[in-house]
Amino acid sequence: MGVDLSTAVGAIRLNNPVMLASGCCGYGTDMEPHLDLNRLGGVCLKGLSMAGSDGNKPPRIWETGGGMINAIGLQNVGVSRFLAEKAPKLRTYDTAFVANFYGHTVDQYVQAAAALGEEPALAALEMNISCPNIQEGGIQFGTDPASVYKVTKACRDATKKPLWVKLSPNASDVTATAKAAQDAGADALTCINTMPAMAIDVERREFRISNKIGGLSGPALKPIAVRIVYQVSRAVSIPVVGIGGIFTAADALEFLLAGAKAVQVGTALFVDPQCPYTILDGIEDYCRRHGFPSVEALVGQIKDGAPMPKCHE
Amino acid sequence: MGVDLSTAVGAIRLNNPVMLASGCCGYGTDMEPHLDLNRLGGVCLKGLSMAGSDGNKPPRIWETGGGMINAIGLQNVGVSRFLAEKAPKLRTYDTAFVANFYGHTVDQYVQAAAALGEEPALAALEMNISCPNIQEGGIQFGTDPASVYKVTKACRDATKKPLWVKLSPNASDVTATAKAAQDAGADALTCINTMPAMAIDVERREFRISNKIGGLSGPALKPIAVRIVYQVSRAVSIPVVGIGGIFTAADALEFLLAGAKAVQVGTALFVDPQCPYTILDGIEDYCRRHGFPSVEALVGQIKDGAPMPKCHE
Amino acid sequence: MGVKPYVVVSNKRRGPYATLTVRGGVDRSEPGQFYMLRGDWGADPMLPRPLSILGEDTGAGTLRFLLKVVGEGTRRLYDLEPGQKVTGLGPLGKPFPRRARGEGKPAALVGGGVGVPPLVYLAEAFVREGTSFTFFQGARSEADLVCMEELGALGVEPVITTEDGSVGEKGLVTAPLQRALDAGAPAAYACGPEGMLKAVAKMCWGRVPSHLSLEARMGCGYGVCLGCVVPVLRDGARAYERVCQEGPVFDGEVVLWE
Amino acid sequence: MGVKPYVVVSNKRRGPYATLTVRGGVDRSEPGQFYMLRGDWGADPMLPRPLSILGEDTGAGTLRFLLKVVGEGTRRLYDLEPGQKVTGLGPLGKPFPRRARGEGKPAALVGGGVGVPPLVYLAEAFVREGTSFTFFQGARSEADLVCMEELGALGVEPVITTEDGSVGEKGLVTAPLQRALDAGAPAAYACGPEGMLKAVAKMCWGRVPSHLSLEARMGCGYGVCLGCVVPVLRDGARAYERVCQEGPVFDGEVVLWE
Ligand SMILES: Cc1cc2nc3c(=O)[nH]c(=O)nc-3n(C[C@H](O)[C@H](O)[C@H](O)COP(=O)(O)OP(=O)(O)OC[C@H]3O[C@@H](n4cnc5c(N)ncnc54)[C@H](O)[C@@H]3O)c2cc1C
Ligand SMILES: Cc1cc2nc3c(=O)[nH]c(=O)nc-3n(C[C@H](O)[C@H](O)[C@H](O)COP(=O)(O)OP(=O)(O)OC[C@H]3O[C@@H](n4cnc5c(N)ncnc54)[C@H](O)[C@@H]3O)c2cc1C
Ligand SMILES: Cc1cc2nc3c(=O)[nH]c(=O)nc-3n(C[C@H](O)[C@H](O)[C@H](O)COP(=O)(O)O)c2cc1C
Ligand SMILES: Cc1cc2nc3c(=O)[nH]c(=O)nc-3n(C[C@H](O)[C@H](O)[C@H](O)COP(=O)(O)O)c2cc1C
Ligand code: FES
Ligand code: FES
Repeated sequence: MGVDLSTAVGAIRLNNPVMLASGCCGYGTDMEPHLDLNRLGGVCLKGLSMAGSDGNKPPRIWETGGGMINAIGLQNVGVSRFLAEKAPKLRTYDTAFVANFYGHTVDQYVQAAAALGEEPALAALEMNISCPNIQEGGIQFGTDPASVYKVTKACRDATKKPLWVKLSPNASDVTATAKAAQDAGADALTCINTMPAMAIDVERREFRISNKIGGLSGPALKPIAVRIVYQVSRAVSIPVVGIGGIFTAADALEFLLAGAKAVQVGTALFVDPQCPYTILDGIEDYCRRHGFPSVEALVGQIKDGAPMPKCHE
Repeated sequence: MGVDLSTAVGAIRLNNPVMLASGCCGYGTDMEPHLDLNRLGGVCLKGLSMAGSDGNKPPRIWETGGGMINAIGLQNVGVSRFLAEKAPKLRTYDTAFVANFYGHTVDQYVQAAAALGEEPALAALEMNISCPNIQEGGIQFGTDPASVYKVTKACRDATKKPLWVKLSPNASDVTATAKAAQDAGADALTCINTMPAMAIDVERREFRISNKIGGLSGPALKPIAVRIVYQVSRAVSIPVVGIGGIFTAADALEFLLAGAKAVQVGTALFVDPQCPYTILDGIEDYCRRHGFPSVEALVGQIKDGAPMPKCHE
Repeated sequence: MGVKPYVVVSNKRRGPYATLTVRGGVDRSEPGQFYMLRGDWGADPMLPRPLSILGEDTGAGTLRFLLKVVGEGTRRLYDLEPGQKVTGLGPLGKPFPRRARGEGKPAALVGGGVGVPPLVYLAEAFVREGTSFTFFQGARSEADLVCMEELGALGVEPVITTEDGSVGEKGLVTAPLQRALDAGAPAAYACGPEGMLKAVAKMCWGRVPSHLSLEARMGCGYGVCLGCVVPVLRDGARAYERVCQEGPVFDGEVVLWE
Repeated sequence: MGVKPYVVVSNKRRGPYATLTVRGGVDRSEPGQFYMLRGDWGADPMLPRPLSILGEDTGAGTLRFLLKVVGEGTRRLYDLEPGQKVTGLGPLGKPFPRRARGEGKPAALVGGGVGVPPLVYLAEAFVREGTSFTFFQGARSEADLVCMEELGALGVEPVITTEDGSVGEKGLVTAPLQRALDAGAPAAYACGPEGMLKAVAKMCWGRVPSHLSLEARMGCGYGVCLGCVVPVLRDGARAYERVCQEGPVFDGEVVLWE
């Protein structure tokens, strides 16, 4: 029996549920020597800003138990250079490219959304709201529902492209930021971004990365991400894209069963650039073994039973 | 050169900085066959509530990449049985016993604090605020500064014992809940409790633990915990006790250098009940090698340099 | 007691099963007790895994286990080669009570799959102590029969049932057990799949004591995490008890199957 | 290209150093390139580690590396036994440019510690291509000299300096290098500790090209994570470039030492 691997994320239909995560595949074509992008459901490009960014001083990464910390500092060539030099190369592919973008003010977000929204090579835009709002004393947009609503609404009005909001796990109640993004007109929610983390070189008494704090990714993050995908997909009606520590098909299936319509693979690409193939094959095999005619048929199919208790200890 | 291992956490001075974490050492004496409690700086006992609790249905635990999820459901014998049957046994030891307690209403917290506050065997009380407030629709006390202030203040007024507040990592801004606890009169802050997490058995399409959501602990949590200890210890003036994924002396030193005055060991006890010995020896050796006359001399001694940037990606 | 270091002496694999022998400090144990075992693979998997003692030689300082691969932890143990290091915490848990009433008639030892090892260890003690017993081993098929060599060495002729009839009586182990109980077996000692244990408890209920060794996912193995509890009836009330501490052996009449 | 499977042929250890030989699919590489290597230990450590190619035999399908234990990842590679599996991604990065000007005078190859292997590989190419060169190896002490066998097999007599004078000239490798430059060496190829690379760049500055192989902590090794950048001067402006992509070999005149 043939399995229908395609899955709809709002208005766009992906060829399959396996995407590459932003910041882990450069500008897409950087993966070329290692991966055939046309075999993927989609590719989220490195986070872009209007002005571009040199990024943080090295060292920028450190491996931790079950994961890694990165503080790249969102190094990117800037929206206009991206549109001039990178985007044209993407037009010939048969996969969904999603431009990840950010700003430090609502205006910067809006300008980036408007400019990127004109690029035909892009299937959707993904807002990275895990960034400090320099007009609000540097607290991250993503941690407060009100500012999530504000910045999402502003971008929504600035572009017709499908708009995905990438949530931060670092919020007291992620379902609140999720609802704020939905109310502001987001087409989908990506769950989740990295968790703020720190590592110290005790012998040198120095931070492992120059930025002191970086984002935790990898298997260590997975159980947190699955929990958030489960909570958010039940709190909103727009599609959720799952991400965090996905290395294997079983990992991806946890997210799909929890309620994600697609998944993104990030850190795992550093260990094996071709793991998306194995993940996709494993998902197809699972559908066959469990009698699911399509990937969409298994989304959210965890046996749920009783309503979820509150105390988690 | 002899190293002074003692460290003061507010009014009480611990013989050394290595404590056992709540929920990972039963009621203290449960560790007896494996560990000499008098060699420890302190012991945080299993979380107690006025009514006691049967805990959650099994399965209650699942191992994840670099950590584990638990949803014990705070099973405990209740405050009065604890005072009658367990506490008397603790009076003969030369270590600091700390009673961890919780409630589902402010009253329940206050009653527990008042009752436990009378027990001479206890050096301090540790409030677990990672619990749903059933009067506030079940959102956790620990995620909202206002309710942290309220419940801490109420307990503060109910007992003269040193009062430690154990913060939840699941807050948009932990420094805000930390300050709220300090303002309400907390003597110290324990950072941190587990992170809400989930794991799914994809073949059975069932949750790995019956409670669906449990708390993530172990090495996976460490970089998040170190970051929070660093942020909180710079945001408040009361002492911070560090906890999260400490398995080795190097792990413990990360917390001490980040600003913790003492550390707690939890999950690591499941792998080696005697690891607190190795951790303590390693800390003493480190002080010697680096010329620190005492443990207190190295607290917060990370080379800090520039003020911390905000963007962590 | 703290974890003790061991060295793998041998690890005989048969299909998904392996008989693992390790050498190190061995504190005298009783049948039914277990160890928390871990290889010195780095941090993953993190937690040690509980394994029942199949046998021990305090003189030679060796411990034997029989394990089956069900996940990552058991796969790592299965892959251990002679000379590699493991750490163990034990012996842990409450052993089988061994005062079988009615010495005359043989007691029934009922095991299936990875539930067989503790019963082999118990059989060894019964042989030594002159307590008569019959050993029942149920399996899906011949390939799932375990510890046959060890039983042979003890001179024990197990009564075998297989679901596919590939060897011994076709069907479930409960059939010959029923006949044994009818013939007056004074007690049953069982370890294996939950379905089997349930059946044994039911058959013995109100007639003879049944001693069941239960399994549960474990965190610590020594009573402090409360991760391994099972519901039991204690003083007329439902309560959770720790498989690692109050168990793994429970009286079949107190276990609540939920 | 994707990761390829390899099997450990041999792993010769000397103190903290090990010469690791693996067999598998070998795509022709150039001196200065590297592989991202990982054993099949479970999830920890997670990331592969970058190792320079010491040598390769495309016919036999073997790759050679020289590694030093500095942390968990290199310790695991150090502990690998013949027959064990490893995975590798490579060859990666830009090689040493090999058009040394002024063929007459010998070029200077300057290596220290784990910076020596890529230069041994380069020396092999120069020998094959008839490019004349002098090989300089600096070490703290005799015990830290590496790849001496490999150099011997190439018929290369390295100029050796040790800080403690235990063998060769006492002092830093920069002293004999200075003499070579004064004698008209047309270019320097260097890999080793940052201090050494800095000195080499300084000495060559404005005189002859210096080709430096840099190190940085790596996430992916193939250009997508931006974790390995170093600051360089490009078109008159400061910019971050990827050691794994624009490097590891950089022109000594563009590297900004911050
Ligand atoms: C007291 C006791 C004695 C035991 N004796 C033996 C023995 O002698 N030989 C033997 O092979 N096994 C024995 N077990 C079972 C063994 O401990 C588990 O199979 C093992 O822990 C699974 O770990 P894993 O990493 O391979 O599987 P995991 O990856 O942890 O899990 C894989 C599957 O195994 C299940 N599982 C996990 N832990 C347990 C557990 N403790 N009990 C049952 N199922 C589990 C999980 O639910 C999951 O479905 C015993 C268990 C207990 C509690
Ligand atoms: C292009 C390139 C080629 C290399 N070639 C070799 C080689 O041929 N032989 C060899 O032994 N080593 C080589 N290295 C260095 C080697 O990759 C590191 O020593 C290794 O990654 C450290 O990993 P670890 O887990 O052992 O140490 P970790 O636990 O990761 O770190 C331990 C210490 O090593 C430092 N470290 C971590 N990664 C690197 C790194 N990439 N470079 C330098 N220091 C690092 C850390 O800062 C830390 O202080 C090379 C590095 C690069 C970038
Ligand atoms: C090196 C690195 C760079 C990243 N850059 C970005 C980025 O530019 N924008 C973004 O939204 N997320 C970024 N992320 C976060 C990932 O997209 C992803 O949300 C996170 O890593 C969790 O997924 P993973 O565990 O599969 O890596 C980055 C992650 C890593 C490891
Ligand atoms: C099995 C288990 C039970 C726990 N029970 C409690 C508890 O009763 N009260 C509490 O405040 N924290 C409890 N915790 C959290 C720990 O005290 C600690 O904050 C957390 O596990 C992180 O530390 P670790 O990584 O060293 O385990 C429990 C943790 C575990 C693993
Ligand atoms: S396994 Fe921890 S209490 Fe039983
Ligand atoms: S290591 Fe990832 S870009 Fe260089």
